[in-house]
Amino acid sequence: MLYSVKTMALTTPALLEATLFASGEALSKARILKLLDISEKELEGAIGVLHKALDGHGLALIETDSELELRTAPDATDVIKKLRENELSRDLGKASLETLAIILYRGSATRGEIDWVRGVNSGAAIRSLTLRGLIERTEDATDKRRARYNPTVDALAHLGVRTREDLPRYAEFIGTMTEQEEKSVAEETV
Amino acid sequence: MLYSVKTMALTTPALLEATLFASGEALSKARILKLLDISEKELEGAIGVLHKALDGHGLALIETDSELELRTAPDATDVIKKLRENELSRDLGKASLETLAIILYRGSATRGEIDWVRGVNSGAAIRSLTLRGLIERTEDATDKRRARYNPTVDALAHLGVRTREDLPRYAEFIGTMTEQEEKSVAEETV
Amino acid sequence: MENSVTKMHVREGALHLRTESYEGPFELVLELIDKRKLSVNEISLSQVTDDYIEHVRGQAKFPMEDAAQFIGVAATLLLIKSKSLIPDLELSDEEESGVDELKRRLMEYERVRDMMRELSHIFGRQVMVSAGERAPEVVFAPSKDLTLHNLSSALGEALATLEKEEKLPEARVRTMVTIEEMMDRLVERVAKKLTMSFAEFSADAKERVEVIVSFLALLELVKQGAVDAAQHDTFADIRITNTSTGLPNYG
Repeated sequence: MLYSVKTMALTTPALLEATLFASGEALSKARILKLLDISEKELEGAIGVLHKALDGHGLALIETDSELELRTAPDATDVIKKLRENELSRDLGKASLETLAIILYRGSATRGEIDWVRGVNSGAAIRSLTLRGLIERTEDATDKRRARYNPTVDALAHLGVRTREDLPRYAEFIGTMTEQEEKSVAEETV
Repeated sequence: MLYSVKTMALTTPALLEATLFASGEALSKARILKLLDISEKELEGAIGVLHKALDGHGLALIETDSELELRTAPDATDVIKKLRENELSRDLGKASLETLAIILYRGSATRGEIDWVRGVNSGAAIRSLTLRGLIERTEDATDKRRARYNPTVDALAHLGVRTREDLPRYAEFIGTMTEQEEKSVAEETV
Repeated sequence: MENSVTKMHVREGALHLRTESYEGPFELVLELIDKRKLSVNEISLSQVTDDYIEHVRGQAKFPMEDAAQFIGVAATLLLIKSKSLIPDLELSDEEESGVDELKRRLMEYERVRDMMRELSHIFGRQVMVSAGERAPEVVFAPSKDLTLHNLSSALGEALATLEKEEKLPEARVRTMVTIEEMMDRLVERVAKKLTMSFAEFSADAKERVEVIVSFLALLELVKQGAVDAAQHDTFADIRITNTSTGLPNYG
């Protein structure tokens, strides 16, 4: 590329904001690194600054492990509803909500892990959440044949939270979970 | 409300920002007055505050006599240009290829049909294929509120497809789709 | 109690319509424990065993693929109860770890239930929407990977996945057989242990025998429950065979 981003007047957080706004959808962090030509550490810093800069604004930055998106702030809902009534979301069933909770609080989960905790087959719930774009399938790092499910930006957006850490009682729920997770025989389904 | 994430009420300038962001295009001041349920004087004040609040941000408020619009800041032009070029030149990838293939083999498809075959939310893929001029949106004959997607003439010409029947493994794929559909009551995902 | 479950259960799509049923066995166990204001441990589990089995048997419409899970939990609960009734009954390592695992899973599920409740309060309440769509400037921009070959292989893969998913329920049902066999073994073992311990019975023998006889009857009922579930006519098109040994592979 001929032009360097860094020589311009806007700061990196502002450029990040502009890029996300212009894209209009979730962008992967990997892609942003290339577009802005910055390091991971710089991106991390910019995300932190932008989070703060948007405080009190009508917009918010949603962050998952892999993606970023600019969305309206949760408190703007009442006004937005008048404009975008078609985005009223249908409620999720209990099975889907449980499955989503596991994936969200853990950060990600395999099919086996979800079945292990729920004690029932979670196939239908996973399919429904995937269809609604609330979770997405990725390859498991250790075993490529196994699917791992991650929450999407849209999942956080539907809950009105910017990051997983903002989920209700996050620290409390996370506390003892790692311990159980280690013990669970993940692959075996009940 | 009992359970809200953060009950901090947004200020009028923040609500204005959210509204413009969600609309995606210029909104008339008259419409905004109604949406936010404020007086002309209040709107004037909010515009002034928002202008200032966006200082140093990647977004800017554009004001004409009668309209308001949220745009990327002028200094971000280079990055936005890079983003657009990148959007149009990168490979389609698995999600978009699958989506285009479904539309191509079926002749046309609704969002629900595409999601059903793929088992995932196809919003982003449809958006990208539309931007790249490979598919276009038409009205569904039976339900006008529902969008139906067709391959563009350009896409067909580029691929050298004269009739659908000439597509590789056409009969096989159509057969499988019909068979699977009969087995399941197609889930209509909006 | 069941109604509270039904109310929440608004399914997407028209595929599932469940009435008056528990989402899963853990939920049922926890509700029975909650009702007694107890926490999850072997004592509370042995106390809810009878109620659990009664509920499971009363469940006329069992989603086939979940029946195995309900029965599986019943079997472990019975083990725990057997042990509380007959302290001499020694559990194998495998059974011990089954009991241990059930406890851990129940505790973990308890937390997931709390998480789910938290999320149900906020889901869809304050949806953060994405930037509004601008009228797109369409530029015809094909890519290098846009070829008929890539398109057909992408669709081929998607359809293969779809077909695989559709076939899954049949594979899942096969675990039923294993559980049925397990129940048989359990009845046999408890019965054997009983005859052996009869000599040791003292003055309170009569009372104890009554407890144990009703317990054995209970085991029998569970066994019948398992058979019922397997022959449920709604699922007549699902074959259950005796041949399968391994666990189903979910890919």
